[in-house]
Amino acid sequence: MTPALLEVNNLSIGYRTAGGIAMAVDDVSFRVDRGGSLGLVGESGCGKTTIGMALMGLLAPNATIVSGQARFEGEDLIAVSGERMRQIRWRRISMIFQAAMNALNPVHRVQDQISEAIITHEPDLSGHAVAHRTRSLFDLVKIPESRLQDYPHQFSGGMRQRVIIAMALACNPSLIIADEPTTALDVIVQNQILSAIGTFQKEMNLGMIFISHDLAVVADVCTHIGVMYAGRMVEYGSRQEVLDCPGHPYTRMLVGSLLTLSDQPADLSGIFVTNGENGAAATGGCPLNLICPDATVVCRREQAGWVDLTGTHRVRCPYAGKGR
Amino acid sequence: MTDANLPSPKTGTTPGMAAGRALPHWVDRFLGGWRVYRKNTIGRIGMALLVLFALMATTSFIPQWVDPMYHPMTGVDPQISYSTGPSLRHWLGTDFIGRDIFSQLLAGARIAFMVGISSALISILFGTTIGMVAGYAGKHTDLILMRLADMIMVMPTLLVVLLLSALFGQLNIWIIVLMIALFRWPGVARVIRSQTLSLRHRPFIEAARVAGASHLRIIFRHILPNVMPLALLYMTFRVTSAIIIEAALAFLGFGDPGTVSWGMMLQWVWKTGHMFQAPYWMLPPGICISLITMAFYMTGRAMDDVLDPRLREEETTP
Amino acid sequence: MGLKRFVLRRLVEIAVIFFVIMTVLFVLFRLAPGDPVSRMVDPSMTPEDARLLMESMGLDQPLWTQYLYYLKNVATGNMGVSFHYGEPVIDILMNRLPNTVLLFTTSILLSALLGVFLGKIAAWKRGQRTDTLLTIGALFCHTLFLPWLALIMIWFFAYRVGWFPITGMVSPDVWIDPGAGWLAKALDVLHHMALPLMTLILIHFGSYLLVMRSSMLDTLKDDYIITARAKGLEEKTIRDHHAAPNAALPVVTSVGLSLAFSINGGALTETVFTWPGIGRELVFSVSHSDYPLAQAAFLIIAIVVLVANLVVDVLYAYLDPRIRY
Amino acid sequence: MDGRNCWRRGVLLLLTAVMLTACHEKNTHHVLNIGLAEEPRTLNVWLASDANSRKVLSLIYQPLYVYDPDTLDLVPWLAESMPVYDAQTLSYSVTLREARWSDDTPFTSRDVAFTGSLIQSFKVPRYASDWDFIKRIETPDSRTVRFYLKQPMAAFLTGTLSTPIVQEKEWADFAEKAQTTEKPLTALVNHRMQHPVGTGPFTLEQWRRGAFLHLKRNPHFFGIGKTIGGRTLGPFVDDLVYTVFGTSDVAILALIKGDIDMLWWPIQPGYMADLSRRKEIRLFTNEKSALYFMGFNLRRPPFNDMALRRAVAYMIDKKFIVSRILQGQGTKMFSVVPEENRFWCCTDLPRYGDGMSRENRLKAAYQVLVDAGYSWAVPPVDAAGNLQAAREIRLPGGQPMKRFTILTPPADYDPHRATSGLMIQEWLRELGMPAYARPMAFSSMLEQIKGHHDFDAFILGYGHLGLDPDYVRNLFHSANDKSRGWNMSGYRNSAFDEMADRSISEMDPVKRQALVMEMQKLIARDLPYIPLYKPSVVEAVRRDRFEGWVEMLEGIGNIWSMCQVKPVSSDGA
Repeated sequence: MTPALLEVNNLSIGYRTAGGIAMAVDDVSFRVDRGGSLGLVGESGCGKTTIGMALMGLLAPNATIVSGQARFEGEDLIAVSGERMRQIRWRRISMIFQAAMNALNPVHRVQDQISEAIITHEPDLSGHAVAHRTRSLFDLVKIPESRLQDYPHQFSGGMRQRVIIAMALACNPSLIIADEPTTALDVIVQNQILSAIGTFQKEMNLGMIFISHDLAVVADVCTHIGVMYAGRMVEYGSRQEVLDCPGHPYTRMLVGSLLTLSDQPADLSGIFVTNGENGAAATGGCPLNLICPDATVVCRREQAGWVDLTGTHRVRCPYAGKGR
Repeated sequence: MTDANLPSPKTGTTPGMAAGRALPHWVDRFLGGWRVYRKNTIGRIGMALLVLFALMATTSFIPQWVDPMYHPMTGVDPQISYSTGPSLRHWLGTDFIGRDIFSQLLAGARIAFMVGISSALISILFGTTIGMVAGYAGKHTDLILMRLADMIMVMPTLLVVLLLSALFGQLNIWIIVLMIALFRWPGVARVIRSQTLSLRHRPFIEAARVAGASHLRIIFRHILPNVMPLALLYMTFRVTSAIIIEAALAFLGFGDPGTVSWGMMLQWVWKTGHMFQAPYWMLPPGICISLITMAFYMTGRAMDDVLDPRLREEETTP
Repeated sequence: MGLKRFVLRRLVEIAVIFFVIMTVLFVLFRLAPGDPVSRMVDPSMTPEDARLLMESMGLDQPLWTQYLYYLKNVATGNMGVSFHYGEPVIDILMNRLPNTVLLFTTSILLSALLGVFLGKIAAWKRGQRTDTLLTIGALFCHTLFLPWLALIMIWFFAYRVGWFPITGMVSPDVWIDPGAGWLAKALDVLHHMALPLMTLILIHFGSYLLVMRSSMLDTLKDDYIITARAKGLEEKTIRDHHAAPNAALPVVTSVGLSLAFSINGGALTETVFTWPGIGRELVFSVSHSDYPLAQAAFLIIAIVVLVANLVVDVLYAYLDPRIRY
Repeated sequence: MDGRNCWRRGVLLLLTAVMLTACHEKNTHHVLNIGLAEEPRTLNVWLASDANSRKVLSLIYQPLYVYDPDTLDLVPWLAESMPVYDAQTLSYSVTLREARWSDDTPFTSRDVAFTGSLIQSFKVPRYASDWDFIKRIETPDSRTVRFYLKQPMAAFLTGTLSTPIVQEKEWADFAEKAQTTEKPLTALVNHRMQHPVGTGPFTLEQWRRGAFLHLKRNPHFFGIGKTIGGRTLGPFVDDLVYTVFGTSDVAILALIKGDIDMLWWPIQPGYMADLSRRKEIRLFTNEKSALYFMGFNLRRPPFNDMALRRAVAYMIDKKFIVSRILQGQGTKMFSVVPEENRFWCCTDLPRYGDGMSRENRLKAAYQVLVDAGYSWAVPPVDAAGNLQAAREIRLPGGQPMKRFTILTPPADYDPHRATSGLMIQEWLRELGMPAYARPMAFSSMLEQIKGHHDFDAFILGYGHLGLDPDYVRNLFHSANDKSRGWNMSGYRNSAFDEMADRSISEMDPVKRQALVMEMQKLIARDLPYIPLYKPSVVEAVRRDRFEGWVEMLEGIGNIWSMCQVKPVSSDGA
C-alpha cells in the first residue's frame, strides 16, 4: 500500500470549560490517499468541523488536542511548530469554506485576496506571474477575468463559492478540506459546484476531506465515507461499503433517509433528537443508546469498540454485521 | 393579556412580561444584572468612585454648620486674607480671600450631581419619549423627528449655550441644565428608536394591539419597560457630558456666578492668577471633574456589558 | 456615479439644515431680552448713523422683511460689522478659519489614527495586561477635563521642560526675521501646534480606541479572519490587513458623531492656547457682547461641522466598498 | 514594509526639525517683546477706544502736548512751546516743532487743522466733545496753528491739545469719499488701516492678526536725541513686538521663561508673591486714576433715602476690601475724584466709619437709621447697647424692606468687585437688611443699570478717569439722568447742577477748583455713589533685558518709557 497522504490516528480534541474538558472529538482515526476523498458526515456539532480546523491548526484558543497524531506527508501536523504550520497552510493543505460564511473579506478585491495567498507562500514569484496565476485560476472556475477587480459583495452566492474554490487552489495544495461548501446554495448551483470540485480533485490528483451534514452530497463526490456522531466516528469505509451495507444503526438511519429522499420526505424526527451534543464521553455508554432501536443494557453501560466488517469497513457497534 | 402564553424569545430577558407582574420581574432582572455587574472590575471602580462623590455631596452641608467661615461661597477665614496652602484648619487650603477650598470642593460635588443627574434625566425623558414615538409611529413622524435629531446632534452644545448666554445675559444654573438637556437628547432618541423598531413587530406587541390596547398604553406599558435599561445606560453617559459642559462653561466665565461648582473653582483659580502657584487649589477641582466623569463613564460601560447579552454569553460559555 | 448623487443630496440636506439654523438664530436674536437693534448696531454710534445702519440691514422693516434681508445678507456673506474690530465679520472670520481647520482636522485625524492603532493592539491582546492598561488609560484620558489638562500641559511642557512655546501660533522672532524661509515658518507653526494638538489628541483618542477595540473584537470573530489564517498569512498581516480595515469602519462613523464634541474641545483649546481660530473668536465675541461676530462665528462653525460630516460620510463610502450610494 | 519605515523616518525628521526651531537664535538687534492681554482692536485711530489699540497707536500718532510723568503738567510734544492765550480774541496760538511723518513728509500746521476739521465734521466719538467748542482753526504759517474758541472751555488744554494728530495726506482723500457716503462716520471708523502714518517713535511693520504685531523704530521721529521735559529721548530699541496672551497665567509664564520682556497690563495680586521672589523680574506698583464705587438707584425705595445710603456707607469696611480683597494693592477712596489728582481732589470730606471697629460701625449705622425712623423686628443693637443678630428692618413708614440686589460684574471679569459685593451683602445683613449680591454678565448688567434703570444698587468702576474733573459734572448732572445717560443713580440736585454748569465754562483754574470741591462735598453728603477703592497698577518686566522704565500714573506703559528704555548692557559685563 502506498503511504497515505494524510493519516489521522486516535485524534481527540476537547474544549476547556468551567467544568473541565468537554470532548468534541473522541478517538477518531482515518486516512486520505492522494487522489482520494473522504467524506465526513454527521449532524451539526458532531465534531467534524473541529477535525477540519484541527488539521489546519486553526482551533479556537480554548480548544486543546488531547491526544492523537495526524501524519501528513511525513510530518505530524499536531506536533509541528506554529510557524511551520503557517507555512503548510494553504501551500499544502487548503480549505474551501462555506459560501454562506463571510469567508471573503468584504473590503478587499477578490484578486487581492487570491494573490495574497500566493505571495505569502511563494514570495519569489514576480508580480506578473502572480497576476497570471490568478487569472488562470479564474479561468479554471469559469469566472470572467473582468471580475477580478470586483469586491465580494458584487458576486452571487454561487460565484462567490467559485472564487473561494479558486482561492483554495491557488497554491497547488495536495490536500483540500472542504467544509460544507455547498450548504445554503440552491440545488442547481450546488450541483455545479459539486461537479466542479469533483473535477478539480480528480484532475489535479488532490486529496480531499469533504465535510457535510448531507450524506447525499458526500455520496456524490467521495471515495470514502466516515460517519460521525457526537464526537466519535461510528462507521468508516469506502463509499460502496457504507452506502450498500451500513453497519451502524445511525448510518442506517442516514442511508434510510437518503433513499426515501426521492419519494417522500423521510421522518427524520426520530433520528435527530440528540441528548448530549458533543458530550459523548460524559455519558459513559454509547451516545446513541437512547434512540437506537437495537440498544441493549450493554450499550447503556459501555462504549463499543471497533468491529471490522471488511478490511476497509469498520463500525463502532457490537451488533454490527450480526443482523438485526 | 395573553403575553405569558406566547413562546418567549430566545434571549434571557423576556420582553412583555411587564404587564401585571412588572415589579417582581424588574427586581429579578435587576438582581440578575447586578450579579453580572459585580464581577466587572471597571464597574466596581466606577461604583466605588460614585459612592465617594455621593458621600462628598451629602457631607457638603457639614462644614458651614461647624463654622460659618466654612461656607463655600460667603464664608471667609477672619485670619486669612490670601490663598494659603493646606493646614489643619483648612484641609485643602484657602482661596484668594480666605474661603475654605475643601468645603468648596464638597459643595462642588453636590452641584455636579445636581447638574449631571437632572440634566441627564431631562434629556433621557425627551430622548426616550421622542425615540419611542418615532419608532412606534414610523412614517412622517419618524422622518421629521429623526431629521430634527440629526440636526441637533451636529450642534456643538457648549458653543450653543455660549451663544445663548451672549444673547440672554447671565444664565441661571437651571437654565444651563435645561439647555444642556435640550441639546443632548438626540443620541438617546436614536438608540431608543431603533430598539423600539425591533420591538414593534414582536408578538407581544402585536398581541397587545389586537387586544385593543391604545397606542399610548402600548408605548408606555409594553415598549417603555423594554427600552428602560437602555435609557438608563444612556443616562450615565449623559450625566458625564452634562457635567463636562457645565464645567467648561463655568471655566470660560459663563457659569452661574451664584453657585460653587468645580468649573467655577477652576475659573477663580485661573482668573485670580493662582493657576500655576497654588496647586492645592488648582488640582482638586480638575481631578474631581475628571474622576466623576470617569466614574459615570465606567459605570455606564459596565452596565453596557451587563445589558449586552452577547458579551454575557461570552463569559459563561466556553 | 451614485456617489455624486449622494453628495448632491447631502449638500441639499446641509443647505436645509443650515437654513433652519439661520432661522433659529434669527428668532433667538429677536427673542432675546432688550432691543434687537442694540444687538446689531454698535452702541457708540451716533443715532443717525445707527438709523442708517438699521435701514441698510432692514431693521426698521416688519419682521418678515427683516428676515428676508437677513437671509440675503448671510447668503452674500454680509454678516455685519464687528462691534469690536470695526471690520466686516466675514473678513475677520475668514482670516481665522484656516487656523481652526488646520488644528481641527489634524487633531481629529491623528487622534483617530492613534485610537485605531492602539485599539487594534488592545483587541488583539484581549484580556492581557496590555489590553487592561490601554483600556483604562483610554477611559482616563477621555474623561480628563480639557481646559485643565491644557493648562497643565502648558505648565509642564512649555514652562517646566520648555520643549514647546507657551501659547500662540507663531513666534514673532521667526516671522519678523526677513531671512526666515517658508520652511522655518512652517516649522514654527508646527512647533506651536504641537502642544494644543497633543492636548486634543490625548482627550480624543480614548473614545476612538474604545470604539476600535470593541469593533475589532467583533471583527476577529468574523469568518474571513479564519480564512486569512487558513491561508497561512502572518498574524500581523491578518491583524493589520484583514481585521483592522473592517474594524476601523465604525470608527469613521464615530468620528462623524463626535464632531460636535471635537469642536467644543477645539474652542476650549483655542481659548487656552491663544490659538487664533474661530472657536476662540466665538468665546471672545460672547464675552465682549459682539453680537454680529458671535452670530457669524457660530454660523461658520455650523458649516464646518456640517461639511466635516459630509466628508466623513464620503470617506466612509470610499473605505467600505459595500456602500455605494 | 519599506514604505512604512520611510514614513516613520519622515515623522522622526519632522519632530527633530520642530525641536530644533525651539533653539532658534535671537536676532542681534534689540527687540522689546511686549505681552498684551488682548488683540488690539484696530489700527484706525478713530475707532480705537480700547486700551490695547491705544497701546499701539499711542506710539504712532502723537498729540501736541503730553503729560509730564512726574508733575502731570502739560509738556510740549509736537508743539515747540506752551500755547499762547489771547483773551481778547479768545484764541490760543501753538507753535509746532520741526517734525516729519514716518513717510518722510514734513509735519505742518495744515495737518493739525485737518485733524480738527475731520473730528468736527465727522463728529468722531470720544474726540468731538473736545473740539465742538472750537470756532475755527487758522494756520498763519506751516509752523503755527491758532485755535479760536466759541466760549472759554476748560477742556481745551487737557482735551483738545492731547488729541492725536493725523496726516492730512493720508486721510484727506478717504475723508472726502466718506463724506459722500450715506453714513460718513461709519465709513470713517470702519476704514481699514493697513499702514498708519504717524509722527511717533515707532511705525507699523506688520500685523499678523491673532498672532503678533510688529513695530519698527521710526527713523523720522522728531524726538530722537532731543531732550524734552528733561528727558533724553531715544528710542533705543529697534523693534517692538506685541504678542497676545489669552490669560495672565500664561503671559506670566512667558515672562518668567523670557519669551517676553514686559507685560503691558496690570497683573493680579495673586502673582505678586511669586514674582517678587524672582530675581530676574522687576515689579512696578503705580497708582491709577480710577474710581470703584457702589451706586444706588435714587429713583425708587429703599435707596431713595439718603439716611439709608449713609448707613450703608458706615457699614462698608473699605480697609477690609483693600487689604483682603485687593491684597493691599489699592487705596481707599472717599471722594469721587482720586487723591492723586491733587489739584482737584477734595480731602475735606466725611469719611464714614473710617478707622472704626465693626461694632462701632454697626452702632453708628444703627443710630443713623433710628434717627431716620427705621425700626426692626429685632434691632441689631439691644436696649443695653449690645449687638445681636438683627432681623427684618422696617422702613420709616413701617413696611418691611423688600429684598434688594447688589449687582456686580462676575468674578471672572473682576474678582474684586464680585467679592466686594458678597462682603457688602454680609455687612448689610448685620443691619437686618435683605441684601443679595448678584454677579451678572457685564453687558447685561450695564443694560439693566444704564438702559432700563432697573436695579437697586451696583458696584462698578471707571478704570481710566481723565485728569480733568469734568466727569464729576457728567456723572451727577440731572441732564444726564436719561436712558443710557451718564447719571446712572438718577441723582437730581439743582444746586449741584448749577455749580456744575458754572464749572465747565470757568477758565480760571482756581475758581473752577473751588466749584469742583463744592460739588464733591455735595456728593459726599448725598451719597448717590459711595466711593470704595482704587486699585493700584502692578506691572512686571524682566530686569535682565531692558532698563529705564518711566513710572507714571497708570504705570510704566507710556510713551516716555518706550522712548527711553535701553537694553541692559550686560553683553560686555
